[in-house]
Amino acid sequence: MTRHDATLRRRRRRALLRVRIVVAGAGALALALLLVAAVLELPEGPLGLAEEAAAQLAHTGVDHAVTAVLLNYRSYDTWLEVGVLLLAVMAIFALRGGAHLENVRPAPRRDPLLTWLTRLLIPMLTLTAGYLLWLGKFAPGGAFQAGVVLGAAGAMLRLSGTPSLDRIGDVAIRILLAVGFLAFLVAAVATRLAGLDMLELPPGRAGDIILMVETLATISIATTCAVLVMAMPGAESPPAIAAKDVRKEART
Amino acid sequence: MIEPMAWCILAPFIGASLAFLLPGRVWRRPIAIGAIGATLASVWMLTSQVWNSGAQRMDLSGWPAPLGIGLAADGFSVFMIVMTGVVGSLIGAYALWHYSDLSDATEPAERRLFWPLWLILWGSLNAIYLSSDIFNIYVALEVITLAAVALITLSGKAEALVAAMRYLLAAFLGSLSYLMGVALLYATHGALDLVIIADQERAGLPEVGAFALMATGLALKTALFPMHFWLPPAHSKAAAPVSAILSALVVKASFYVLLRLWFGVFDGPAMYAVGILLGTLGSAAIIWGAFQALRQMSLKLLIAHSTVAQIGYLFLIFPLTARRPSGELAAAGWITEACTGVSYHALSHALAKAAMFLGAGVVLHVYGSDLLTNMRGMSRRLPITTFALAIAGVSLMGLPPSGGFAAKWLIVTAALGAGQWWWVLVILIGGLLTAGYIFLMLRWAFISEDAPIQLRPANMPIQLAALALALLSVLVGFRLEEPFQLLVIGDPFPIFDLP
Amino acid sequence: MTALLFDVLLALMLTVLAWRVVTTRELLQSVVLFIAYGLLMAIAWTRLDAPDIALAEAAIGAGLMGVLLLDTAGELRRRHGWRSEGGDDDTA
Amino acid sequence: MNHLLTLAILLPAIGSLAVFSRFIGARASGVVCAVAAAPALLLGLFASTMEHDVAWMLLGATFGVDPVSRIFLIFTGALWMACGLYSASTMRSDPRRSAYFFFFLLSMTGNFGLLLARDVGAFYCFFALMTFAAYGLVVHERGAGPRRAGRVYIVMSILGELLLLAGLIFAVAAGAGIDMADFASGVAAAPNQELITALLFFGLGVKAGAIPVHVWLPLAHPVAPTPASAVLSGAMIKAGLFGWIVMLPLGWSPAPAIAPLVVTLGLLGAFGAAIYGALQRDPKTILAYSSVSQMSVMVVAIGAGLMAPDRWPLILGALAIYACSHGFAKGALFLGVAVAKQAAGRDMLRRMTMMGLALAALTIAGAPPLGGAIAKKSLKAAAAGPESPSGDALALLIPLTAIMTTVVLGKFILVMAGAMRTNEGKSAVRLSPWMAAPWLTLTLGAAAAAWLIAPPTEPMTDAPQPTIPSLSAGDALAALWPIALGVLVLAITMRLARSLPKAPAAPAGDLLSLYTLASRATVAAGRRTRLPGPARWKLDFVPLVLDSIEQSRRGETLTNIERAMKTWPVAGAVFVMIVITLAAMIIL
Repeated sequence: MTRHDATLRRRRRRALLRVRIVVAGAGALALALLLVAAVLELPEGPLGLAEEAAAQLAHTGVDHAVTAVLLNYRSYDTWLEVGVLLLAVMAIFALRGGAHLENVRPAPRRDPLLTWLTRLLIPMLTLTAGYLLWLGKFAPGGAFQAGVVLGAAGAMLRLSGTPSLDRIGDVAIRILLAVGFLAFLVAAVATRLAGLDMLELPPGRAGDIILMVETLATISIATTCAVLVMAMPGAESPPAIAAKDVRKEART
Repeated sequence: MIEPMAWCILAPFIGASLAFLLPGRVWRRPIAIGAIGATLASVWMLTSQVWNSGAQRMDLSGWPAPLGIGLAADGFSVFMIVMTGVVGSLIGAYALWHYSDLSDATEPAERRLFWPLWLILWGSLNAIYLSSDIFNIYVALEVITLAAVALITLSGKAEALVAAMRYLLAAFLGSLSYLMGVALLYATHGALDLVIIADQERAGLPEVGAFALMATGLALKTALFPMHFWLPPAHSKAAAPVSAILSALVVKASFYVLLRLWFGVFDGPAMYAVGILLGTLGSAAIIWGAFQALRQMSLKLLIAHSTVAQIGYLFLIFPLTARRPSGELAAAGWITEACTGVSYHALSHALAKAAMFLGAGVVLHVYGSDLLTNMRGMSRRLPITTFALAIAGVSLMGLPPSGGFAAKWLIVTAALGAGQWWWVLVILIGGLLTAGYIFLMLRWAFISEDAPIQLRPANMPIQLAALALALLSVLVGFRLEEPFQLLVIGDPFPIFDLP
Repeated sequence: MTALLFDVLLALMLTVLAWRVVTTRELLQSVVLFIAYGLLMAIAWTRLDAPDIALAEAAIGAGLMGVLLLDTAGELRRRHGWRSEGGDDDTA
Repeated sequence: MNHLLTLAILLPAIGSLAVFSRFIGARASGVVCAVAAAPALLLGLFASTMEHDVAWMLLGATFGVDPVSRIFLIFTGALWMACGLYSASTMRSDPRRSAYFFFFLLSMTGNFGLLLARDVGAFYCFFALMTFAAYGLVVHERGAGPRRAGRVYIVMSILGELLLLAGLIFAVAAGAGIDMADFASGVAAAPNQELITALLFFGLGVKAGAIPVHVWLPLAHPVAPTPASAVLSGAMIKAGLFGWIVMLPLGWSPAPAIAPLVVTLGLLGAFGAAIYGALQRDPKTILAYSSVSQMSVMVVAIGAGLMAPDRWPLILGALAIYACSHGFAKGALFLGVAVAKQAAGRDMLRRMTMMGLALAALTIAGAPPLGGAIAKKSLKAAAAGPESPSGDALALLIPLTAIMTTVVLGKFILVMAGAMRTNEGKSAVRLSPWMAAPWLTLTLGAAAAAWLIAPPTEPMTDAPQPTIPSLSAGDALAALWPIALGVLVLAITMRLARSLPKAPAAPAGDLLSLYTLASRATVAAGRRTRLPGPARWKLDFVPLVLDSIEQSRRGETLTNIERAMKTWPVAGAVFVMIVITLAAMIIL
C-alpha cells in the first residue's frame, strides 16, 4: 500500500464517520422529539385499567393489584415469561454442549472468611425470599423478586466453594428448572378439564392456588439464576464453543 | 374439555416440557411424534371449527378483555396455524431422522435440546396467531426470539454463536421498539385488546409514534430491507432443520403481527404514503436480496439471501390495500386478491424455503460442505434432493403451476387493478433474478464429477421430507378455492367496512 | 420544586451513564457503569411509583446481571487479555 | 382437444423433470422428446381455433390456438420432435446428457407455452422460461467459446427481457389489457404507441435476431450442440417473430415514426448479414448469419405491416408461410452439418447428404418448384401494392436477397464439401436410421411445407385474404435468375479469393466488438477523470466517490454495502431513520 492509498483510506474513513455521526445524531434527536411530543399529547387522567383492576381485586384472591395482574388477570403472560426463563437456561445449556451440569467441577474452596459470611447470609437470604414471596399477596414482592434473592443465595454457595446445586443430580436440576412452567401448564390443563376458562381461578381458592404456583415459580426462578451463574463461560468447565473461534469469527 | 384454540398452544407446550424432562434417546421419538400428532390434531379441530362455525374467541383466566387476555381465531389466524402445522411437522419428521440416524454429526446438546426448544417455539407461534392482546403478542414474540436464538447456537459452531448474538440483539431492538409502541397505545386507549382498540377513536401523535415504533420494530424482526443484516448469517449458520424453521416460519410471525396492526389498530389503509414506503422497501428487498443471492458461493447463504428477497413480496400488501389521498381505495375490487396473494406467498414460500433448507441439510451431510462448487455430480448422487431443490426453485421463481405462481399472479393482478403497475415490474424483475440464482445453484448439481470422492450416505426419510415439502409448494398452486374461502372468515382484513 | 430538580437530575444522569456504558472502551469499567445505571434506574422506578419494578430492577438489572457481566469480563481478561478496543462494532 | 392443449405444455415440463431426476435414461430421452412434442404438432395439424381457460389455476390464465399460431406450432413442433430424436442418438455418450435433455425439454416447454398463450402474462412467463433454459443449451459444450457465447447470450437476453417487460408494462398501463386478442388493438390505441412498439420490437428482436441486437446469435448458434442449434435457429428464433405478430399494433394503426427504422434495419440486416456470413469459415456460423439475413427479410415485412395496416392480413399470411418454410429448412441445414460429419467417409451417404443439404439451401434461396419459392412469391405479392413504398422495397428486395442467400448458402455447401473430405472416418458415432430419418423429414418438410399449409385467413373481415399462389413459368424464371446470378458471383469471388493471399477470418459477432470497444472506452474515460475538490471538507468525500466507482468496476460495491449494513452503527441509524420517516409520512 502506497502512502497515497493510505491517505485516501484515512480520508474515506473520516468521511464515513462524519456521515454516520450526522445521520445517527439527527435521527436520535428527531426520535426523542417525537416521543416527547407524543407523551405530552397523551390523554390526562388516571391511566388505563388501574381502576378496574382495583375494583375486581376482591375476586382475585390477593390484595395487591400487581400480583393480581401477574397471577390472575394476565397469568397467561406470566406463564410465557416463566417460559422465557426456561428458554434462557436451555440457551446456556446449548452453549455448554449439554443439558446437564455434570461436567461443572466443584468450585475450589475460597478463604474461610467468605465461607463464614456465606453461612451467615444463606439463612437470611432464604428467609428474605420467603418473606418476599409471602408479601406479594399484599404489597410489592412476589415470585420474581423472591426467586432472584434465593438464586443469589445459590450463587453465593457456589462462589464460596460450599456444596451447592452442582451436588444435585441431573434429573433433579431439570425438574427444579421446569417446575414453574409446569405449574402454570398443570393449572391451564386442570382448569380446562374442570370446565372453567383456561387458567381461570375460582375466587374461593384463588389465593391458595396463586401461592402454590408462585412458590413453584420461585423455585424455578431461583434455580435458573443460580444455574446462570454456575454455568457461565467463566466457570471452570470448557464451554462447547471455543472462545478463540468466536473471536476469529467476530473479526470477519 | 375440548377447546382446540387452547390445545393448539397447550399440546406443543406439554410436549416441550416432557422433552425437556426426559431428554434420553429412548423417549425422544415417542415424545416428538406424540407432540406433533397432538398438535396437528388440535390444528385440525380448530380448522374445522372455524370453517364450520366462523371466527372464534375465548377469554383466558375467566376475565373478559380489557382486564384479561383474549384468544381469537379467524380465517387468517387459522391459515397461518395450518401453515405452521404442515411445514413444522414435516421439518419435525426430518429432524427425527436428522438427530437420530445422523447422530455422529451432531452435538449432544443439539440432540437433547432441539425438541424442547422447537416445541416451545411452535406453541408460541400458535400463541401469536391466536392472540388478541398486543402485550401478550410482545411476550410471545420474546419467547420466539429466545427459542430461535437457542436453536441457532445448538449447532455448536463459533460462527453460529456470533450470528445468534447478532440476531438476539437485533430482535431485542425490534421487540423493545414494539414494546414502546404498546406503552403509547395503552396510554392512549387504556386497553390492550386488539378489538377494543380497533373500536375506539384514533388519531393523535401518540398513535403516530406507536405506529412508527411498532412497524419498524416488527419490520426489523421480519428482516425487511435495509434491516435484514442479521438474517443471512443467522439462517445460514444454524443446523438444517433450524434454518428451515427460522426462514419458513419465524419471520412470518412478526409480519403477521404487523398486518394485524395495519388493519386492526392503526387504520393503515388511510396511510397511503406509508403504504408506498413499505412497498418500496419491499421492492428494494426483492431486488437486493436476489442480487446478493446471485453472488453467494455457499448454498445455505444463497437460500438465506433468497429469504431476504422473498420477504419483500409480503410488504407489497401495504400499498395495495391503501387508500389514495383522494379517499378511494387504490385497489378497490382487488383487495381480496391482494390479501390472498400475500398470504399465499407466505405459505408457498414457507413450503419451498423449508424444502430448500432441508435439501441443503442433506447436501451438507453428504458432501461435508455446502459450497456450490462442491455440489458437482449431485444430480446423479442425490437425485431426490436435487429434484426437491429444483421443484422448490420452481415455486420460488413463480413459474406456473405452483404456489409461488398463484401468489405472484394474484399480487400482480391486484397491482394492475390498483393502477400501481410499477410493483409488477419489480415482481417480474425479481422473478428473473430468482430464476438466475436457482439456475446458478442447479448448474453445479449437473456438472458431473468423475473423480470418486468420499461421501457419507444419506438415508431416504430425510430426503423424502424435503421432497414432500417441495411437492406441496407446487401442489398448493392447483387449488385456491378453499384458501380463498378460509381467508375471509371473520373478516381479518376489515377494509370493506370503510367508506 | 426539589422533587422536580431531583427528577431532572436523575434523568440527566441516566442519559449520561447510558452514553458512557456504550462508549467506554474498557470492558470492566463499562460493566461497573452498567451496574450503577441499574441502581439509578431502580430509584427512577421508585420515583414513578412502581416499587415492584424497582425491586426487580435492583435485584435482576443491577444484581444478577452485574454478577454475570463482571464475571464474564474478568474471565475474558484473564484468559485472553481481550479488551474492547473499538472496531469490533460488528460483533455486538 | 382441450386435453391436447394441456398436454402440449405439461408433457415437456413433466418430461424435463423426469429426465432431470434421472428417472429416464439417455435413449429413452429421445422418445420422451418425441412424445412431448407430439401434442403441439398435432394441435398445429388438426386443431381448429379454440380458447381454453385453465380452470384449475383459477387465475384466468388462458391458452388457445388460432390460425397463425397453428402454423408456428406445425414447424416448431416438427423441429423439436426431429431434433429431440436426433439428440437421443448423438448425446448418448455425453457425460452431461441429462442436463442437456433437461434444458432441451424446458426450452421446449417455454416455446410451446408461448405459442399457446392467449394472455400476455403467460406469454411473458414462457418466453422467459425458454430464454433462460436455452442458456443451458448454449453453454452445454463447456470451454472458452461456449462460455463467451453464453455470457453474451445472457446479457443480451436480459436486455431483451427488460425491454419487452417495459413495453408490456407500458402497454398494460395504457389500458391494453392482458388478453392477447385485444392487446394489439390496445397498443394501437395507446397514446405512447410508438414507444411501446419500439420497446416490444427491440425486446423481442433480441430473440428474433434483428439488427443491431442480433450479436449473440452468430456466437451462440455455432457453439451449441448441433441439434440444439437447429431448434435455436429454426424454432426459438421464430418466437420473437411470433411475439411481433401478436403484440405489435400491426393491422390496427400505422406507426410512421418507427416503421421506417424497422424497414431500414431489416434491409441492412438482409444484406449485411449475408455478406458478413459469406466471409465466415465455420459452417454453423455461416448458417447463423444466413438466419440473421432471413429474419431481416421478415423484419422488412413487419416494417411494411407497420406502415400499411390495410395490407397486413396479406403480409401476415405470407409471413407465416415464409417463417414455416425457413424454420424447416434451417433445421434441416443445421442437422445436416452433424449428419455430414457422421456420413463422411462413405461415398454413397456423402453424396446423399450433399444432395439433401443442397435441397434445403435451395428452398431458402427460393428455387422453384420448392416451397421456398411459394413463400417468396406470396410475400412479394402481399407487400407490393398501390402507395406502399416499403412494399415496393420488399418486392425489390426479395430477388436481391435471393442472390445473397445463394452466395452465403453456396459458401456453406462448399465449406461442407471440403469438411467432409477432410473429416473422413473421424466421427465416433456412425450414422443410424434414427439420425437420418429426422433429418430427411425436415428436408422434405422444408421443400413441401409452403405447398401444403394453408395461410391463415380471417373469414369475418372483408379485407383481402391471403391465398396460396400458383407458380407460373414466368414466376419460375423470375425466381431462378437470382439464384443463377448468385452462383456466378460465388464462383467469381472464390476464384478471386484463391489468387489473393489468405486474409484472417472476420470475427463472428460483428457489431459485438464495436460494443465492447465502446464500453471499454467509456470506462477508461471515466477513470481518467479527476474530480476537483478545493475545500478540505469536500476533499474527504472525493476518495469516497472515487473508491465507490472503482469498487463498482470490480463488482465489490454490493458486498461492501452489505457489509456496512451489518455494522451496528449503520444498522441502528437505519432503524432510527425508518422510525422517523414513517412518523413523518403520517404527520405530513
